[in-house]
This record gives sequence, C-alpha cells and structure tokens, in this order.
Amino acid sequence: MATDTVSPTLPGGSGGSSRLFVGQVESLDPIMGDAMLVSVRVPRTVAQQLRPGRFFEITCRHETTFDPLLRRPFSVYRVDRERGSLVFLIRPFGRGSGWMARRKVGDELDVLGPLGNAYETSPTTRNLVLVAGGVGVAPMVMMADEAAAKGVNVAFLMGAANERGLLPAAELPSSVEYVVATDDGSKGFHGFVTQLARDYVLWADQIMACGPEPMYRSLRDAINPIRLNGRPPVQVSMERGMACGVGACLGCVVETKRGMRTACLDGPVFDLDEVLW
Amino acid sequence: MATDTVSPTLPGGSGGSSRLFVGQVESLDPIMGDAMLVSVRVPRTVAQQLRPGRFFEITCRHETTFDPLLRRPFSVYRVDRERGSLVFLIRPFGRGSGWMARRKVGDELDVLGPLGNAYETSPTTRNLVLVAGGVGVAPMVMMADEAAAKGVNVAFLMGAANERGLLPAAELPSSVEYVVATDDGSKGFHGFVTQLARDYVLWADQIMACGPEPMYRSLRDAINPIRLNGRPPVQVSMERGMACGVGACLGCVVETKRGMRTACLDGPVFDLDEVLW
Amino acid sequence: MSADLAVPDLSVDLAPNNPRELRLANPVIAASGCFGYGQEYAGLIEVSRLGAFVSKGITPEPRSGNAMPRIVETPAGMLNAIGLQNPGIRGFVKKYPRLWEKQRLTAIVNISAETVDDFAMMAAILDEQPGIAGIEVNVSCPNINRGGYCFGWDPEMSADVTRAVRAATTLPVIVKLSPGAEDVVLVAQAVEAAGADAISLINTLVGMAIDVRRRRPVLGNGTGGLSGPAVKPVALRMVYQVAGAVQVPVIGLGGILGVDDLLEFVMAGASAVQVGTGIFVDPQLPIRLIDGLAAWMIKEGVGSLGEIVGAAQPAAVRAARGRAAEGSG
Amino acid sequence: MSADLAVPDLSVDLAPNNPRELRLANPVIAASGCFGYGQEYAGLIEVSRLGAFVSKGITPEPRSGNAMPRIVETPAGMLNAIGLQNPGIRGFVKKYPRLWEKQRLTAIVNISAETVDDFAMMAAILDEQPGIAGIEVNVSCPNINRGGYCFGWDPEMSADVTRAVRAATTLPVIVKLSPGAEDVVLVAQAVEAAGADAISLINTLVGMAIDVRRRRPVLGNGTGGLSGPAVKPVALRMVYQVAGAVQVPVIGLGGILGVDDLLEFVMAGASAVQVGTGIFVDPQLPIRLIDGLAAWMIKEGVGSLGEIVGAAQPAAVRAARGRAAEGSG
Ligand SMILES: Cc1cc2nc3c(=O)[nH]c(=O)nc-3n(C[C@H](O)[C@H](O)[C@H](O)COP(=O)(O)OP(=O)(O)OC[C@H]3O[C@@H](n4cnc5c(N)ncnc54)[C@H](O)[C@@H]3O)c2cc1C
Ligand SMILES: Cc1cc2nc3c(=O)[nH]c(=O)nc-3n(C[C@H](O)[C@H](O)[C@H](O)COP(=O)(O)OP(=O)(O)OC[C@H]3O[C@@H](n4cnc5c(N)ncnc54)[C@H](O)[C@@H]3O)c2cc1C
Ligand SMILES: Cc1cc2nc3c(=O)[nH]c(=O)nc-3n(C[C@H](O)[C@H](O)[C@H](O)COP(=O)(O)O)c2cc1C
Ligand SMILES: Cc1cc2nc3c(=O)[nH]c(=O)nc-3n(C[C@H](O)[C@H](O)[C@H](O)COP(=O)(O)O)c2cc1C
Ligand code: FES
Ligand code: FES
Repeated sequence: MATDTVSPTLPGGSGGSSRLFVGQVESLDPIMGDAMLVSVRVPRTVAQQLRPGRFFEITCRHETTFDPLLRRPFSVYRVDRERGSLVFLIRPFGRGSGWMARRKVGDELDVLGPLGNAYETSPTTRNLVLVAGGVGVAPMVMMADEAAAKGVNVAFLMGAANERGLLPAAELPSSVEYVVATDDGSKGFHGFVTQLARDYVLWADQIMACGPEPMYRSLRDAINPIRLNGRPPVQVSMERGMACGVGACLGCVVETKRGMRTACLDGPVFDLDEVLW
Repeated sequence: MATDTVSPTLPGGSGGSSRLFVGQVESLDPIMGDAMLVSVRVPRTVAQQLRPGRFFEITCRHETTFDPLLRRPFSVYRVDRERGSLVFLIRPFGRGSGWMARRKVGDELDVLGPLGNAYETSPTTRNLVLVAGGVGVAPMVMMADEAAAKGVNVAFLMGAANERGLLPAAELPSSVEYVVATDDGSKGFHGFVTQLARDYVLWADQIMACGPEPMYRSLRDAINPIRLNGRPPVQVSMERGMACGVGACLGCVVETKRGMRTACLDGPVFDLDEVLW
Repeated sequence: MSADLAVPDLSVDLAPNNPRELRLANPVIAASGCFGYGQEYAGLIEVSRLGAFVSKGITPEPRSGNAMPRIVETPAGMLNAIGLQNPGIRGFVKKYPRLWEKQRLTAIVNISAETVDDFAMMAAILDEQPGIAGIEVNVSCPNINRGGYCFGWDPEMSADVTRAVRAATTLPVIVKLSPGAEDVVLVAQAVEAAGADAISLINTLVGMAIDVRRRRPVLGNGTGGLSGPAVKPVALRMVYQVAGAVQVPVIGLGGILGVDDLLEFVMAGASAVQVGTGIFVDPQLPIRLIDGLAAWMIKEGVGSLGEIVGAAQPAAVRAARGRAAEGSG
Repeated sequence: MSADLAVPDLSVDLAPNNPRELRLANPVIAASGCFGYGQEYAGLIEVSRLGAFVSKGITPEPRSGNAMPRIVETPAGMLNAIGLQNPGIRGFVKKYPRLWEKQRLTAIVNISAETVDDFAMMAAILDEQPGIAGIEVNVSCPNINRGGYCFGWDPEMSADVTRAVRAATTLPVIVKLSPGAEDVVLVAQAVEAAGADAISLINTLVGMAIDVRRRRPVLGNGTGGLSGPAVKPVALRMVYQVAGAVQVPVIGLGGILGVDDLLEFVMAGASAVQVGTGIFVDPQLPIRLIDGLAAWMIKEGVGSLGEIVGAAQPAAVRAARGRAAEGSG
C-alpha cells in the first residue's frame, strides 16, 4: 500500500483541464431555507467541458485581507454551457460560505478549477438513483439534468432536517422521480433518506450519492444487505478540508483499499466499496 | 523625565467621554482627487460634545476576518450636532483607509471614540491661522467652521501636491480667507504651504496645523525666526501608528520636553515648541 | 444569558497552594501591557467585572522605552517593541497600589528585571503594598536589548528567579513563560518545583517587519514581540503541553478574540485566560468573554469551569488536571 | 515589465562553495510539501519558469502519513500534520529523477530521517541519480511523533546530520532549519561549519487547534506545523539573525504571499526565497513574484539581486553579505 501513496495524475484529475480565472457574480437567489444559489459567469470553455461532481476552489475574502486564507471548494449545482455560467449552491454556515452568500451582483471571484474527478455514468445505465443529503444536493442536481437529457430514468432521493431544507421539486427535470425524507417528518418519509434507497436497489443500474459522511455509512448499511456482489455500483463524493486542491499537499486524503487517495485529485468521487470507513 | 512617562488621564483625554458604538454610513462623496468624504450617523451625544482634533478608532474589516487586525484612527472633517452625524475625510492609501473608502450607504461601522485631546482656541484669539497638508485638512476644516461661527478671523492655508489634491473653496465658510500652495505650482503659490505661513505670523493670535511630520518641521523653520518668545503659540496634531487609542499600550508616544507622551491620550494635539524633533 | 437559568460558577483560585489565595470571580484577566494600570479603559468598560488585570511590566528603575515606531501590524497580529516604558518600582508604588485598593480592583503586578536580586527586590517592595492580589514574573523580555539571552529560555535561570521571588513575598506568584524556550515544559516544571503558585503563557514571539521602501526594520528597536490571533496555534500547543505536565493552575493566553478561543485554551488545560491584543481590537472583549462563557456553560449544562479544564487532554492528564481545577473552584 | 528596459539579472548560485553549483535563473523556489513532485501544478503554471522547486519530504521507508484531519485553517495561516506521506527513497527514485531530467526542471529533493545514517543513506542514493540539482536536509519534523526531540533544535545533532550528508554526496546541500531551536543562529553556524552549501529557514512552528464542539484536538495528529502569513514576522526575524551570522547563502521562507514579502526577506539577508502555503492560495504566486521582482528592480534601478540582499542589515553585515551575494551572481 505505502508505495501506492503517491497520487498519480488521473484523467479527469486537475492535471490538464483546470485553470485559474475570474468569475463574475450574475445573480443570487435564496433556496432551501438559509442556502443561496450563486450564479457565476465563467469562460465558456470551463462550462463546456464540466462534468457533475467536479468542483472549484474559490478565494472567499477580499484581496486586501489574508484571513480566511485558504480557498473553499464548491461543487456545481447547474451549468449553462452556452452562456458560460455556473450555479453554486452555498450553505452559509461558516466564514467562507458566509462570504460567498454575501456577494453582490457584479462582484468578481478568484476561481480555480474545475478540480477532481466526476461521477461516471456507464453507457449501459438505464435506471439511475441519486441520493442527496442537505447541501450535498448540488452535484446530484447537475447529474439529474445530464442523465434526464440522455433519457436515463432517474430516481432522485433527497433528505433534509425539515421541509425548509428540501430542494423544490421545480428545480428538477419533470421526468425525474423525486422522493423526499425529513428527519422531523415535516414532509415526505419520516426518517433518513438512506432508508428510502432500499426500495430502489434492485431497480437501479447505478447509485450516486452526495452528502455528509455519516449518510454514506448509513446508506451502506441500508443497501448492502440487498446488493449482490457489488451490484449496483455506488459512487459517493467525499468531503475533506482542502488546501491546494490539486494533489500537492496530501491534506485531503481518503483511505481506500488501494491506499491513501486524495479527495481533490483522485476524488472527490469514490466507489463506496473502495473506501475504508 | 522618566517618572514622567506614565500617561496621566487628562481632561479631554479618552478617559471620560469616549465610548464604543455602531455608526451607520449615510453617504460617500469623492473629494480632493482620490479621497472620499464618508458621512456616518452616530449617537447625538457623541456629535454634541465633539471638538476639533479629537479622533475615532474604526474597525476596518468585516467581523469574520482578523486581518487587518487593528482599528484605524480617523479625525473628523465636519460634524452635524443636531442630526448626530460625522464626516470623515479618507485618503485610501492602504488597507484600512481603502476599506473605509469602499463602504456603501447603510453599512455599519464599529467605532471607538471620541479619543484624544482637541485643538484649543484661547478666548482672546481674534485672528486664527490654520495650516493644512493633504488629508490633514480634516480637523482644520472642522476648526474653521467652529471659529468662523464664533466670529474669529480665520486664514486657512492649504498645501497639496497638485491642484487635484486641494480642498474646494466651497467647503469652507465664506468668511474664511483661503490661500493655497501646490508642490507643482498647478494652483496658487508654487512651493510649500509653510512658506505662506510666514506672512501671517505677526497677524495671528494662534496657529494650528495638521499634516505630515515633515510639514511641521518646515513650518517651525519657516516661522520661528519671526515668532517672538513663542508667540503666536502653534498647535500641531501628531500622527502615530496606534493600537489601543486610550493610552494603555504606549505604542504611540511622542517625545516631548516633559517626557514621553501618548499621541492617543495626551495628544494628538501638541504645542509645536513642546515636541522634541 | 437568560435570567431564569442558574448562573454557573465561574470563580477560580489560581493559587490553591497559597494561603493568601488568588481567587477570581471569573477566569478572564487583562494581560500585561495591554491594559495599562487599570485606569485607561475605565471609561469604556466596567473594570471591576474582570476576573483580574495585570499591570504593565514594572522594572527596578524608571524606563522611557524604545524609539518609535513601537508597533506595527502584521497578518492577523501585531509586533510591539514598547521597551517596558514604566515609572520604575518606586514611582509605581507611590501611585497605584492605594488607588487600586480604593477602586476594589483585583490587580496583579507584572515585574521584569535583569538580575535575580532585582526581581527579589521588587517582590519584597510589593509584598508590603495594599491593593495587590498577586505578582506575575515576566522571565521573558524579548524586546529588551540587554545581551539578549533570556531568563525564560533556561529552566535553571527561570527557577532561580522564581525561588528568589517566592522567598521575598507571600503573595501569590505567577511565572509567565517565554515561547522562545526550546522546551517550555522543562521550564514550567522547573518553576513549579521552585514554588510558582501558577504559570501563565505565552508571552510574545520575537518577530520582525522590514520597511521595503526605506530598506530597514520598521520598528525602532529592530525586532518586536508578536501577538494576536496569528500566534494562537502556538500558544494553544504550549498551554496543552504545559498543562499536561504540571499540577499548578495554568493561565493561557495568545490571540484570544472570542469565546471559542477562550474555550480552546480552557479545554487545552488552562484554568484561566488572559486577553491582550484582543482588548485593543475590542475593548468590550473581556466582558463579552465572561458573559459568553457563562452562556455557553448554561447551554452545555456545565456547572463549573473545572468540568471542562483540560477536556481536550488525554484521559489520564484530564483526571489529574480536573482535580487541580476543582481544587481551585 | 516594459519591454524597452533591460531585464535585470535575477540569477543566483546558492552553492558558491560547491563546484557543482546550484545556479537558479531566479530566486523563487517552491517549498517542500507544497508543490508535490513538480507535476501537480503543471497544468496551472509553467513549472520550468521557477528558479527551482523542492520535493515533498522523502523518508528512508514509505510512509502513509497521519490520520485525518491533516490540515486546519488558523488566523492568516494554516496548521498541517501530513505526516510525511511519501513512497520512500526507493519508490521515489524509481519514478521522479528521470522524469525531472526529461522535463528539464531544477529539482531539489527534501529528505527527512530519524537517524544520521539514514540521512547519509538517502544522500548516497540521490548522489547517483539524474535530474537532481540539490538536496534539502529537513532536520526538523515537528509533526512526526518519534520521541519528539528534534535534530534541528540542537547545533551538534544538526551538524552531525550535515556532515554525514556532506560526506555522502557532492550534490549541493541545503540545510533547512527549525524555528523551534532555542537559538537558531547557533544551529546555522554549526551546519555552515559542517559543510552546508546553503541554509533555508524557516520550517513550520509547532501549533495546535482544538475542536470546541468535540472537545478534542482538531488534527488527527494532535499538533501540526503552522505556516502562512501568520508566521512571517518570526521567519523574517530568524532570517535576519542567521544572515547576519553566516557567509553561505540563506534561503528565506515563511508566509510569503507577495512581492513586498519577498523583498522583506531579501533585504533581511536572503539570497533566495521559497513559497509554500502561498501557492495553495494563489498557484500563480511564484510567477507573480518573479515578474514582480524584475519589475521592482527596473523601477528602483537595481541591476542585480546581490545589490539588495541584506539591505536592511547593519552596514558591517551588509558589506559581508553583499560580497557573498555578488559572489553568487
Ligand atoms: C468537494 C467539495 C465540494 C463542496 N461543495 C459544496 C457546495 O456545493 N456548497 C457548500 O455550501 N459547501 C460545499 N463544500 C463545503 C465547503 O467547501 C466549505 O467547507 C464549507 O462551506 C465550510 O467552509 P466555511 O469557510 O464556510 O466554514 P469555516 O468557517 O471554514 O468552518 C466552519 C467550521 O467547520 C469546520 N470546517 C469547515 N469546512 C470543513 C471541512 N471541509 N472539513 C472539516 N471541517 C471543516 C471548520 O474547521 C470550522 O470549525 C464542499 C466541500 C468539498 C470538499
Ligand atoms: C490622530 C490621527 C488622525 C488621522 N486622521 C486621518 C484622516 O482624517 N483621514 C485619513 O485618511 N487618515 C487619517 N489618519 C491615518 C489613518 O489612521 C491610517 O493610518 C491611514 O489611513 C493608513 O492606514 P491604512 O490601513 O489605510 O494603511 P495600511 O495598509 O495600514 O498601511 C499602509 C502603509 O503605511 C504604513 N502606515 C499606515 N499607517 C501608519 C501610521 N499611522 N504610522 C506609520 N505607518 C503607517 C503601514 O505600515 C504600511 O506600510 C489619522 C491618523 C491619526 C493617528
Ligand atoms: C503592546 C504590548 C505590550 C506588552 N507588554 C508586556 C509587558 O510589559 N509584560 C509582559 O509580560 N507582557 C507584555 N506583553 C505581552 C502580552 O501580555 C501577552 O503575553 C501577549 O501579547 C500575547 O497575548 P495576546 O495575543 O492576547 O496579546 C505585551 C503585549 C503587547 C501587545
Ligand atoms: C502541507 C504542508 C506540507 C509540508 N511538508 C514539508 C515537508 O515534507 N518537508 C519540509 O521540510 N517542509 C514541509 N513543509 C514546510 C514548508 O516547506 C515551509 O517550510 C513552511 O510551510 C513555511 O513556509 P510557507 O509559510 O510559505 O508555507 C510543509 C508545509 C505545508 C503547509
Ligand atoms: S487539497 Fe488535496 S492534496 Fe492538497
Ligand atoms: S495607541 Fe496610544 S497608547 Fe495605545
């Protein structure tokens, strides 16, 4: 394992396609309670090659201050490949995300990306299950748009603390089956979204999830009894505190069966069965 | 001298009247080239007792960042005692002043003050000469307003690098005699404002100045040959980097004939003849 | 905090081994050099609400301090090279002890000297004074240019000073450690053995800033002491190490600007904290910390501070510190 | 910079006493642990424009590093406890030396070990490799939990390592000092006497952060290394002290995020600088520094870097450093 610990530059990794650029905020719209949709104008080439699950590291401070120092990683909620714009879903729970949510139309952002790998849909996949927890919904929405456009059948399972935290159904393509769960039962299934996932395991060709790490563990526990030798495969996006975002600092590693892997370069998307929990 | 080095709490010092409060930006107007007039709504009690030369320490960063850490001292350009508002003249040459100049109407400011002592006009003064260098014009304008209202004859001498840097005459009461000098001769006297001061020494009952330290030295050299045993008296405001603003840290001292004095509490206004240059 | 809830016990005795005690109503102390002589901030905050305050560093003889500039801002911090400007021990005692007694303030006197005898001499003078709750011995004067070698870097030298001060007074003695020591734990253990009632850390880190335009150091003194949020991670680490290695109460400081910072130091093992630079940034900070700590304890159901002192320490250490802290209220 | 003006000479030889030389086109070097193996940032900046880069720290055996979290942000800085995750010297030489030779990069290998013999062993292996311009000896591994006592804190131990590495290779040897040493000048003079071609400083300061919610240290390793703008004042002071006390070139680092920071280090006495954390913040930083330095030199009429190396030092030191710097281009 140990000699395995140097991150190779993977295709889809930040090696080739990522870049530094200035994005311009074009709109801010409240959503899901205290969250904010921040739409950013970016070079068209960036938008065109973008795939769901990849993320951007954004400097979340004015240039004249050094605090907070590090960029913050944000994945993409929606992309407009023609106009060249990205929509980020920001939950303002800390300094960087709070700063993002306070932007005004016209503000410029110092952006690095796209970074990391992406969720991969296999060509043979007909039925796709997406599992989203809280703000983790962002890349799932982008994936739902892409899959629905390809005619893939999508079941979108979303969990939140309460009704306010849920994604409005109107945000998803009409063809998508949208099922929700809330911890307090204020809407949909009363309990964890991972319980809902059970009913879709046999139907699904692939499962993709994005949310906090505890959600992945509970998903694993909920569906593994039903899965047959690793089918359907499950892809999850791992959240880690990040510094460089390009595989240089080894600060964001995920321990996998094939050794230490970086969430920023080898990930953030990993095979559920590969990760050592 | 040494036992003299503990700052006594002077009348007019920050001991009694100063306080912490939230001010609200009510307008921003460009002036003197790259400078900005920032009008701030403050508690009326603060405005009412305010005297020219005293200053406020303002936190020049968003509350979620620690950099730049320290407050910045700004003296007052104009006061509206009825409405309770202060106008600051900001030259955006660094991080704090730049931040101030970027404020928007409605923004709140974390303000400490008023701090320090004030320029003192003696009851017998009929003719007052004010000498202003660059952004140091701020407290001189407030003093001109006050003196003119009291019927004192005011000669206002202002120096700047060039015409753009000069205070528009309309900013001063009509009764004030306004004379200007520019380093490049683009307006008024071609040279240092301190040269102009010479012609007013014998007329003046008091001289007050605010500007960079070199200006004070050149003022001294220009007028001392004409002054007779310290008449007329000259008051100058000393600029020092400051931390506490209340005489606690001893970081802002000025060496005087009576020992080390703090610019924030014993000053910023000192008798020209008291300061050891 | 809401009135209907019981107010938690914030009090702490920082000298449990000393019959004279150093009992504070709460664990928030204004740090030396940042709160003058307890008078300067009187118009802005209720000084009597502080657990205590520490005076500016007093020296055997009067000092007029270093050349200007004496302070310069750095990223999330500041450098100072005041040079211990103070009226000297004799000028000091003429003015403040009686004043403090009248004002009923809990005042700790910070002393600084260049010989063991001078430390002892000052301690003896203070021993007879009213209005003084304790002495903080500053064994590190990083920005005083005398030989430069620092008492606080050496366990033996630090212990010598502590022993001499201990012998000269029955007042509670806090020894304030220097972060410049190679192994601050050895110094802490040495001063504890030499009779320190409590240990405070950290003093400033020696730093520098250069004026690129003038091509020379910014500070008149060349180097200065670094303080503020920038140093907090270093201070926390040292407090964590020292609290895990001594039994006397530890007073943590370095970059505290909010309740979470205070809690970090307490969980690292500090029985009390000091705030310095933070007061310049927000004169109300000490009050915010006292009220914020009480509110947090109520929210978390923590009845007395001792319960969380050293909470982030390994279990073994925690047990020991826990006792020490409880012993100190 | 405007094309019509002569481009100033940014080149520097960091091993003037070594026939193999360590000549860089410019004084901007990417710091160890912050630039991987010279590949990770290839898509973002022209790596070949850097004066040089230093590899992640290599150890005798492969290491999988510390438990997560490995990094946490602090005021104007960050703490890291990566734990020297690396493929080990043998895994390393299989992959990178030939790659670097092919890519024509000026690469310096950072080595780290727990015994003098292991340092020598790695130096001997690297001596035979292509594509390696020099070795940086990391005598300070603050976040590796082996006994904790650090080579870099002790002049003799640091000298022993230097001597052993010097004997094992003719490659230029840079010794990277630890800021944890009680007196970094003594360590610098010891490693200079032991044959170091150059000295780099500072490595990270040992720090800590505590998760108040979980009531335990944030980092998996407990403590970590502090870097970024927060440490710049301490780094500058140490560079100033060391540059005033040795003749070999000094490489300054610690919190550089802009051209003014670079100039501060150069004026303090550094013949070159490294940037670490700053690259995370702005991957373009090394290029900005190179172009910005050239532009500043043209504006100020400075023809070669040597003219301003140590400009903020006392005149006597300046003269000496000046010669050393000129000697090194
Ligand atoms: C690949 C990836 C994609 C992401 N996508 C999104 C997104 O689409 N929308 C969104 O709102 N957020 C997203 N995040 C999270 C985001 O990057 C920030 O971490 C989050 O917003 C908190 O940062 P902050 O500055 O607001 O909080 P801070 O003020 O930095 O931190 C608040 C508290 O949380 C802790 N903390 C913060 N971030 C982390 C972390 N990553 N790991 C461990 N502890 C942490 C801090 O230590 C602190 O105690 C993503 C993260 C990753 C890795
Ligand atoms: C009593 C008093 C009244 C003042 N009134 C005004 C006013 O009315 N309008 C106004 O625009 N400014 C005023 N100033 C100056 C103001 O407080 C700031 O110092 C100035 O705006 C620069 O701060 P900054 O944050 O913008 O620059 P910074 O980014 O902090 O500094 C830029 C550069 O200048 C240096 N520097 C900044 N301030 C000082 C200082 N005070 N002493 C030494 N070096 C320094 C810094 O070290 C840095 O190198 C006053 C200062 C004092 C003491
Ligand atoms: C302006 C200033 C003056 C100081 N003077 C003293 C002093 O006289 N004696 C002392 O022991 N510490 C002195 N200190 C150090 C502080 O007491 C404290 O140890 C240090 O600043 C770290 O705490 P902080 O980050 O909260 O400021 C001084 C600090 C500052 C900023
Ligand atoms: C994530 C990270 C990893 C590091 N790894 C190493 C290392 O392996 N070897 C080493 O000598 N220094 C290492 N360092 C220290 C840096 O090389 C540098 O000395 C320090 O970060 C100060 O410079 P900076 O403030 O520019 O980052 C590392 C620093 C960081 C932030
Ligand atoms: S953030 Fe992933 S390796 Fe640096
Ligand atoms: S700023 Fe004047 S004494 Fe602190």
